[in-house]
Amino acid sequence: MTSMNKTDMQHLIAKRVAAELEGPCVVNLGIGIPTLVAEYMDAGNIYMHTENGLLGVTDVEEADIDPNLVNAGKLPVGEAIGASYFNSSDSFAMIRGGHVDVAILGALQVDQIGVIANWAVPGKNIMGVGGAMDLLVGAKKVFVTMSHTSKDGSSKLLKECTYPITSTRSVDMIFTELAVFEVVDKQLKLVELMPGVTIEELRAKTEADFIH
Amino acid sequence: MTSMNKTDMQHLIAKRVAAELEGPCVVNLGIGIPTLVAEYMDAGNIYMHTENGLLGVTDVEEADIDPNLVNAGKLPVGEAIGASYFNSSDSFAMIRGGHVDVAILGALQVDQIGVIANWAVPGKNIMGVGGAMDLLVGAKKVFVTMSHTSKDGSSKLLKECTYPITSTRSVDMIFTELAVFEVVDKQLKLVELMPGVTIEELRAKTEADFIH
Amino acid sequence: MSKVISDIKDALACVESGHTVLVGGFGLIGAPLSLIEGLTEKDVTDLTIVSNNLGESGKGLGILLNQNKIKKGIGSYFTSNRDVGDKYQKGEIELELLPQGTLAESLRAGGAGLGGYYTKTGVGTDLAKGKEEREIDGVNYIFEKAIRADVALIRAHKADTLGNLVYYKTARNFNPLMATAANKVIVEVDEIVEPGELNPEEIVTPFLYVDTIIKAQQVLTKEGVVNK
Amino acid sequence: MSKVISDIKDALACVESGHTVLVGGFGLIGAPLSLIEGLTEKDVTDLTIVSNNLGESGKGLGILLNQNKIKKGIGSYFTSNRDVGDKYQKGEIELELLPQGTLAESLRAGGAGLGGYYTKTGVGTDLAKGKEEREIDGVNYIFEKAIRADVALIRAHKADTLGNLVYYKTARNFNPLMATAANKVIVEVDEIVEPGELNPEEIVTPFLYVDTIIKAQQVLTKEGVVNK
Repeated sequence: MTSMNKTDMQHLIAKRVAAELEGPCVVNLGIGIPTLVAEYMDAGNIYMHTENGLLGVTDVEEADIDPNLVNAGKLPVGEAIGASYFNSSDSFAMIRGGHVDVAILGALQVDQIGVIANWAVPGKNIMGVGGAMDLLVGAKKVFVTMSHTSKDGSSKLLKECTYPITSTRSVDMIFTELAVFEVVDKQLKLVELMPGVTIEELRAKTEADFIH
Repeated sequence: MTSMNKTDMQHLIAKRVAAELEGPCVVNLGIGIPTLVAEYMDAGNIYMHTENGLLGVTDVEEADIDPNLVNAGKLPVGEAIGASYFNSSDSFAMIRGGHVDVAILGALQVDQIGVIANWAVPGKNIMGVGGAMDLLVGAKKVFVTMSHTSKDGSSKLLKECTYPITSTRSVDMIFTELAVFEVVDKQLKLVELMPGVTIEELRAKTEADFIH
Repeated sequence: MSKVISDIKDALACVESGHTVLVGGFGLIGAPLSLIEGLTEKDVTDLTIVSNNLGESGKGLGILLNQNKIKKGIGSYFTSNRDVGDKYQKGEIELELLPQGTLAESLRAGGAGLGGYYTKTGVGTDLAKGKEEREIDGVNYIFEKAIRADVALIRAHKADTLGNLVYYKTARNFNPLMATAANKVIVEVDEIVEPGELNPEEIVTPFLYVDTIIKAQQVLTKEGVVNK
Repeated sequence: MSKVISDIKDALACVESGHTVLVGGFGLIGAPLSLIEGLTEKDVTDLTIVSNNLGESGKGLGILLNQNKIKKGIGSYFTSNRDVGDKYQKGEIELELLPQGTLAESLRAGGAGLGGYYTKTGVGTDLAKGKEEREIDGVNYIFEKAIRADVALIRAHKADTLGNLVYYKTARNFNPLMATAANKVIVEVDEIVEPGELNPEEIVTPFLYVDTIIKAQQVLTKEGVVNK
């Protein structure tokens, strides 16, 4: 793979995830790369849920920003036609109760059965979890987006997570700038290499076992 | 006590209960005598809750009857100024969570610590309970209204209930056509005799022990 | 594919023998009268019906009962239909009686992905028999399990074509809860409108809960149930 | 006696040292900014604050934190205020971290008179440590206790003088839940109207939950928090 700046890499991943979404469906987008997915989705057929209490999230023009209308990242958003507002327990009832089709989340680590760690780092105070654990147990499908490696070049797809896990549930798909994986029978299965990536490069940069 | 027809007796009790209600408060009225209490209440200061999903119940004129606007007895009611509608779980959250000030209920039997039986008769199929048990555990105060004796003349205030109890919670006050009792420290305490009733008559018609 | 369907038979295609079916309403108020009638015309059996009552004698769910299609009833007030007692006496139907607040709460728990909860309601009564009791902070509670079902048949006032719902007065009752607690949710409504016509702050049931929408063919009036 | 009060000091008279206080909002959105400021000016200590976050560094609940008035924080995302970590490191504050859905559900359970409930959320993670695990119908859940408090400070959009409340867009969040789960509920609102002006079908918090109403003196705008 040729080197790529961070923004391009994130957009590459976001675009690939968007291609995986088949409407009509309800999608919850996490903070970071997942937010970018909205730019590439079929907005007429895919509805966005945000856990702070809105089904039917859209982009908002600068001029229309309302400080009391935000997403889970506290960023300004707009209201789609057919949108509805609800309180936090009703919102998480939707998530936990299995009524959200897809959650797209970032992760710090993924292990080789698809379990992720995305809320805490050992040695640091455990200070925030937000809705991550609820989304993991509740969404019908969970897609993970992340850079394939850490800043030091080490693989974020590991044999076993060294950070505290977010849930015992395996995610369904993993999208990085190098490859797309599905989790099948508690195994990572390579679905495709991203443009310009060789299987050798992927193997070199991946600690986790995977099949293809 | 001079003999009295059933309707007069029910109204006598209902009027006496109404005098005990101090607004502002939220009251849930059961079926039977409790329904009549509404006729004697200070409607400007006492708000009625019905467990099928309305806070702010009023009377309704024949001409204004709406088949989709009823109380827990499925009788047509009206909507007070400041009323609100909610679903059944929100309605019982209000009841169970201690947000309703007074529940006024009928009873089949009351024992001498104030525990009531009002939902089932031994030997018959146990077929219905409705909101009775929820109101008993949840309302801040529970007032019971009933005729003092059964059709056969036997006391409905018993040393112990012979019918299945509705809750282990003691009610707060009991109103019959003969007397008004308070439950204090798990004892029935006579508050007053109804007009024309003597203490001897009350004792003769009451199996339960009471103090005064 | 549109959620709006015109034929009740098509709407009820997903109901199969042996299914657990939630049916909204408090008596006839807020009950999905057209869908219930549709069910009486469908060849299904061994249903478990979760509803506050099982209709009245020979009316609504009462017809289904008399057709021997109901294996079990879960509700809070079967007293409204004397046929239920007769069937129960003959061992032709199982019944599970729950306090009304427990019925509502168990449906909500099912819809919200909870396994169960502890309620004060019923502690020390015959309805607590066989249920786990537990003291929490000095108060006694019993454990109640969440309820989930295969299908929910509910009634709302208006739907937009996406499936957002609003209700009407005390016809709301169990309907919004049942909308959350079944694999398939079929709603009959008085009126179908375009997305955007319902105020986002007023929508009671967001569209992600609703699978199928039909226009109600029966309406409750002062004079009783009438065909539209 | 009217529920509408004009002086924030009077509104907060019921808050005492050692109290558990629910504070609405998701960050600053829907937070009772005027009541929080009132609390920073009140001489109370040893508070347990239940809120999604503890404000930001030196802002909102962050001021209360820096005044050492908070003994314990219960929330889902303290990361938004770096001072919380520093205080925690020094042992100056206790923290209880809950998943956001669990925080919301525990408040609802407290308001609904439930003792606790079983949720899938958190099973097998560090946040489940010390919590009872239970299998129900083949699925693992953990037990979470209901939350109740002495006082709730919340924000709504409009109140009528009876205390009925409606909210505004995503400023709704935890506020309606907190309104149900405290002995005293104090709400600040943008606008106070007469009974009858709010549509009975749209009221989110019925008046029986609300004790005291004040007009908000601080408003969140695009430019940040401004005094009215």
